[in-house]
Amino acid sequence: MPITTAFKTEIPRISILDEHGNFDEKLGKGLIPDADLIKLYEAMFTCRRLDDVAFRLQRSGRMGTYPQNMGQEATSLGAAYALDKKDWLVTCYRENCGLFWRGVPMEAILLHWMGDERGNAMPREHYATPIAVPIGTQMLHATGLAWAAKYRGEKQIACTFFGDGATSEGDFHEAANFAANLDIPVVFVCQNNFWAISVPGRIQCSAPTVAQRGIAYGMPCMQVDGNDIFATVYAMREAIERARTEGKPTFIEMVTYRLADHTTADDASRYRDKAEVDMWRARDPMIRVRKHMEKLKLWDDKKEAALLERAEKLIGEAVARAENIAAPHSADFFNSMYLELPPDLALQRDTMQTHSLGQDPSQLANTDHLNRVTEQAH
Amino acid sequence: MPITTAFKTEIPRISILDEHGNFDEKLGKGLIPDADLIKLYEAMFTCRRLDDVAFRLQRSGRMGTYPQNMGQEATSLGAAYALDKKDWLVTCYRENCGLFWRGVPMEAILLHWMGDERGNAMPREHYATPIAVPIGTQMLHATGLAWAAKYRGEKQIACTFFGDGATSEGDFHEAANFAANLDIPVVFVCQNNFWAISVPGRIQCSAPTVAQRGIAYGMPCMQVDGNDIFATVYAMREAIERARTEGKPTFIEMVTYRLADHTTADDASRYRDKAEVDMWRARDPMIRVRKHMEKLKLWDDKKEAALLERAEKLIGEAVARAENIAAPHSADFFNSMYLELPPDLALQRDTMQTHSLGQDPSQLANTDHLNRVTEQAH
Amino acid sequence: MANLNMVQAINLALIQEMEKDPRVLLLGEDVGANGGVFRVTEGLQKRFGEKRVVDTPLAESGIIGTAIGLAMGGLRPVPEIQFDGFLGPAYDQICSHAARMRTRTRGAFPVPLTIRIPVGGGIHAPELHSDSPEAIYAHTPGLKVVMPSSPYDAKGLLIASIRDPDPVMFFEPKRIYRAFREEVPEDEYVLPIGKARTVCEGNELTIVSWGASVVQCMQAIEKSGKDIELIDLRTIYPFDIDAIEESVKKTGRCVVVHEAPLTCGFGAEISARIMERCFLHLEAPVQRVSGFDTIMPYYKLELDYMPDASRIGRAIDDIMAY
Amino acid sequence: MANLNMVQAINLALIQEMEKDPRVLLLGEDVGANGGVFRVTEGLQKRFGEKRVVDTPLAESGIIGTAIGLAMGGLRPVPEIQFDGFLGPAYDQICSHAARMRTRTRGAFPVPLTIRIPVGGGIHAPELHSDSPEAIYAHTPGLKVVMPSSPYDAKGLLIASIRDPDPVMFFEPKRIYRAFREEVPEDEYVLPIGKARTVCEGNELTIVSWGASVVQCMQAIEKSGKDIELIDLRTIYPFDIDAIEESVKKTGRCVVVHEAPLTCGFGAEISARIMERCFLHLEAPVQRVSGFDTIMPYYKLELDYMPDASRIGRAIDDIMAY
Ligand SMILES: Cc1ncc(C[n+]2csc(CCOP(=O)(O)OP(=O)(O)O)c2C)c(N)n1
Ligand SMILES: Cc1ncc(C[n+]2csc(CCOP(=O)(O)OP(=O)(O)O)c2C)c(N)n1
Ligand SMILES: [Mg+2]
Ligand SMILES: [Mg+2]
Repeated sequence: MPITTAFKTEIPRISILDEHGNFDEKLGKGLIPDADLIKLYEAMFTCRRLDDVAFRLQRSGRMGTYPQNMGQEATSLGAAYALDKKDWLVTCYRENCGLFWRGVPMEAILLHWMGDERGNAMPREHYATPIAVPIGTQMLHATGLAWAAKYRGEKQIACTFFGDGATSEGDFHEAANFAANLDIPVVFVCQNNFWAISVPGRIQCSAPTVAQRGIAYGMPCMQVDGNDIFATVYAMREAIERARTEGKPTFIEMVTYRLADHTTADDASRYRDKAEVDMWRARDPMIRVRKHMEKLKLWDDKKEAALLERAEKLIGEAVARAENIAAPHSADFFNSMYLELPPDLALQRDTMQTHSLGQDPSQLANTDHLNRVTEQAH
Repeated sequence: MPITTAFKTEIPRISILDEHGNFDEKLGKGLIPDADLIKLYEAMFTCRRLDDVAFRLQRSGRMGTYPQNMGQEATSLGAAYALDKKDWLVTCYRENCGLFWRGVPMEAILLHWMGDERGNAMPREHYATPIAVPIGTQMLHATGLAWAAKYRGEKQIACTFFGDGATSEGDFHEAANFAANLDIPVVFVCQNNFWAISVPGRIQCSAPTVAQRGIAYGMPCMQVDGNDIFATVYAMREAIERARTEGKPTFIEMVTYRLADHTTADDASRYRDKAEVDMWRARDPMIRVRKHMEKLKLWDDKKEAALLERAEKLIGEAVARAENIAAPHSADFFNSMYLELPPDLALQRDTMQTHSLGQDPSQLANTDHLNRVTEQAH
Repeated sequence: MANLNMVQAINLALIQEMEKDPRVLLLGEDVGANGGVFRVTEGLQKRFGEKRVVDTPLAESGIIGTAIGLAMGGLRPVPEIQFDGFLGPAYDQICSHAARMRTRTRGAFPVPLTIRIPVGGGIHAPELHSDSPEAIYAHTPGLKVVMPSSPYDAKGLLIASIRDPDPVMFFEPKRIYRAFREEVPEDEYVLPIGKARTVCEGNELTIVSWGASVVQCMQAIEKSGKDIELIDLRTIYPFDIDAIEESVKKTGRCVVVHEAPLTCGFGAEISARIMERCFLHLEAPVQRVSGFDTIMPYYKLELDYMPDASRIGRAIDDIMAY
Repeated sequence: MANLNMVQAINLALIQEMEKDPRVLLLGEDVGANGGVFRVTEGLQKRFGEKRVVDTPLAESGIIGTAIGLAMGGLRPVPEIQFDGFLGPAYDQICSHAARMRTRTRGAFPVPLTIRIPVGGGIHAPELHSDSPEAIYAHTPGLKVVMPSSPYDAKGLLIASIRDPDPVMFFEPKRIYRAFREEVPEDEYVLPIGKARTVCEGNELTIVSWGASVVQCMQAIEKSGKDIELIDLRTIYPFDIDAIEESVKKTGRCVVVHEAPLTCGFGAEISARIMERCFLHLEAPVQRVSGFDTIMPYYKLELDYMPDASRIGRAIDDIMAY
């Protein structure tokens, strides 16, 4: 037998509640209790509002560039729902909904995009890392965080999110490879939204599925309808169980779509067809849940109207908190550099200058400089 | 059908002439004409001698650290034999045999390990890039070289070699991903020799095969007995054909073994079992070819003795050329920095100093400095 | 002559080099249909086709590594890295390979490569979109490092870079991409790499700067009312120490201004060289006005970080009073 | 007290910190059974187990990236990068993440990480095994950069680095790994990061150096017969400018010596600072004796590249004659 089979595999695709409202009872029954389903819908709805509001804040000059999450709510939400609250959630920037479920205050996200590091000062009790702007780098941190838990003998795992574009980065490969070979319990979730800014998915991965990226590491892989909250929860549960009991990673491709521009600085009409967007609008993860809940008599227009009110209030308050925070001080970006500031850096902070004349302590008797600086800064 | 199959694949394993002398006529017949087989054996034999001689040069202080190739000759040789002479051969440092077949003078390799860049001044007619010391970086260059050929509409392809350890580097991933998605004709060959210095293969890739790394990119993958020259040629032909006609990459895992220490600076007995090494000694790629040729009456002891003489002479001459090359001059490492040397760098070269006093042209009237430098250097 | 901003001038330079030399190709993230996130490559894919303007996977090391191969294969690739902060993943291919290939192969494999990167702060961008890493690459032997401060310079320096037989880091100060227009000749022209430009002449003080900071220096000079000579370095490596020397020997005083952090920024090299070459002519220690030795803060505070006319003005006052 | 070489001193420091603090773990290529290619971690896996001394995949970015996660998760990882030249692939994780995480999160996620790296030339190693990249990391805000020049210093500085709450680049000059032994206390001790050491006192000239070059400086001083003060920086960032200032104000002359290339090397920063702080005390321009602005050549020529006693001696003669 000179040509034998060295390796053989298959990847399953999970879909439970599809865009036409078909619900697979076998997999779906009991997966999400009704009360929870309502809460999940409410979370998606609230985050969609946040997205709108953030967009308008940017357009009116009250916030910098912002990446809309619209259409991708079910991915990170399914993960956050399935994870334990103490599992690390290591995200990119389209996972507002997962972070919201986790309890991260929404002003943290607003502050980040308002150009304020205080939005990243995540309280440790959320077990969430800040929004990651550089693509593909956070998966290694997730792997290290899960490794630290394993090292301590804790049952905590990590779940990390990234885009299809991110799977092209070498760091993605290294993170998956470390987790697989050193037995680190990480769930790798790729949000395949078919675009990386203007670059179409086939330039990131021309294989039939993104899910098969995980085969390279011998990881169990799944492809999931990422706009189906039931499917994302189902897949996550399987992966979490494996991570928790066997200490091993899983790779999940959640197929979804970015309904908005890449960010507020982008104009997607330059590079993608309206027809494609329209097709995906019909696959919106919220529509099908709402219909499903209506079918089950869990939801109606009145509830929706009440929810809208609650969401507006909640988002409004978050915006107010983000906008009313005290202005940062230039000393802030010095003081957080090291636990103990080197003297030279303290001098730069205190004088707000790098040129040496008048900066030297011996020449500091005249504090005119300092006063001038403080005035200018505020 | 809520759980469907998203993807399905198999990887073949190719073996034609196994370590017990079994020869698969169906695949092997006519694959390598007898006359060529003899030449291939002679190449392996000669390179094995080179390996021994290089080892002894290092031990006697006439050469720096050297990585022995012993046991891995059939991998790169099979590739070089199957490739067109104008296809780029982009290797790591255990491909002496492939480079030898390509016609690269062996003193180039010796010079490299003697700490002399002139060993890397590969004449372009060999379409070979220099020995690559940093792990995992050269596959991107191979991809670029093949891309350049494609850009020009030439039929030239590239074949790149790297170890199992190298597949852990992000650059490996990026190279394979570029080639797959941009349709660049590269044959990626991993020499899986089960070790990366002291680190065992399972820490680089815990998947059942290294071959499946290629599935991540949707590439056709093969696993090959890398100690079987017939199998390596067979697999290469298939990959080359695909590259040449479809412009697409292939991933080949050649399973082999490093019979020697990692380099002359290494002591493999610290981390691996003698039993493992002994098992692989019996799988030596040369033994089976010799036995096969003897069976076919193509080879005998007399021919082997004559070959030994020829090989010793050839290697001896290469060593002599490498050792008798004129000593390099410090000006060399300046002159090759840029096509045109910036004045400041020329000044550093001419004065062999970086401190400014006496270096300034205006102070150069007294050339004592220069004389002193030239004396010291030689 | 056309009245162009820097984005347009670079776009024009790319068009002209691509028309002239079929070996020139562009690659990078979003450089194709999207024309780059700053629209620098706008219209080029339509004009030259997908073969010559290539959207790549999102992988900076891959972009530079394959570009090295393209260059070794005889082409003239012009890769774009989308933002300064994303040079990081490409650092190894730039510094260990592009910069070393010629020396490594004793000239057998030169790497004529021009890496275009928008750099610097001041546009309210997110994290890692506002860095000034020129000193890192100036410290790396084997590279040339260029940074224009005007549309005219950008065109002439970019053409020179693309034609250069060695790898060039071409830093584009994004803050002044569209800040002003100036007359840019329609014909191709080349500004020599390694030559500084005297922006204005003066006798009391020399200011040396590059990139977007040149604009801040001009503001500071205007406000100061002093007789100041401003040298725009144009290329960071090789740098025009002769021009600086000549000026400082005349003025006896020098301030260097850059956005990058102080410690081991390129201002340190200039300061050291001035001492070495003009020691007996100096009337005051060379002063550096630069970014602080901190991470560039998120945008709420970015203007506190970057040298501005008032901070430069203080240094001018202090050094003149010395 | 034991008479140890630098490899042994580092090994001892690692043992003591691992015994004292269960949060300390080692990771890297070949650090386990093999004890590292320089045997610095010899015996540690046997002693502390595979959990605390971990052989990783061959991926430098992966090593540092996961180590960042380990540190964010409350541990004290001590990753090893096998050689200076292989820092390249880890550059982004070091400079864009390890260095920035504390600032990025306003203190919520500090990264107490000590990266050990053998650096420098002189051991006849292959390409990319002989570089001196300290200036790159000194220019990167958020890191500390340490380089010992003796077994005693290595132990005390490594312990300080591991206990430091911020990321430290711990450069080990491989040329003097086994070059000499000295008395090293068996008990743990800490040498403060940021403080230089006066190797010998003198009144005519100050030499500032660090790492293996300190040894070359001592040879040059001996040969010169002059009254020279030698300052070993010990830490490149933060650096002990006060010690340098005090010395140069006394001697009026200074030579800085390092192996890294001249342009924008850390010598430039020291030279610039000395001018800024000691302008009126200087009797000659600060001189730099360093590697050239070329790629470190393959080993046949490496000794031509590195500053040696004779090259330092020439600078001493020249500056004394000024
Ligand atoms: C290392 C790096 N390179 C480039 C960028 C610029 N950039 C920001 S988002 C983006 C596309 C990301 O695509 P994907 O990973 O698919 O995520 P998506 O935006 O689709 O959610 C790019 C190229 C970056 N932020 N980081
Ligand atoms: C980027 C990089 N990291 C580390 C090293 C040190 N190193 C040299 S060879 C080697 C192991 C390589 O293993 P593998 O790729 O399997 O090739 P093999 O030596 O087995 O042929 C290592 C870690 C290096 N040369 N380059
Ligand atoms: Mg995407
Ligand atoms: Mg190997």
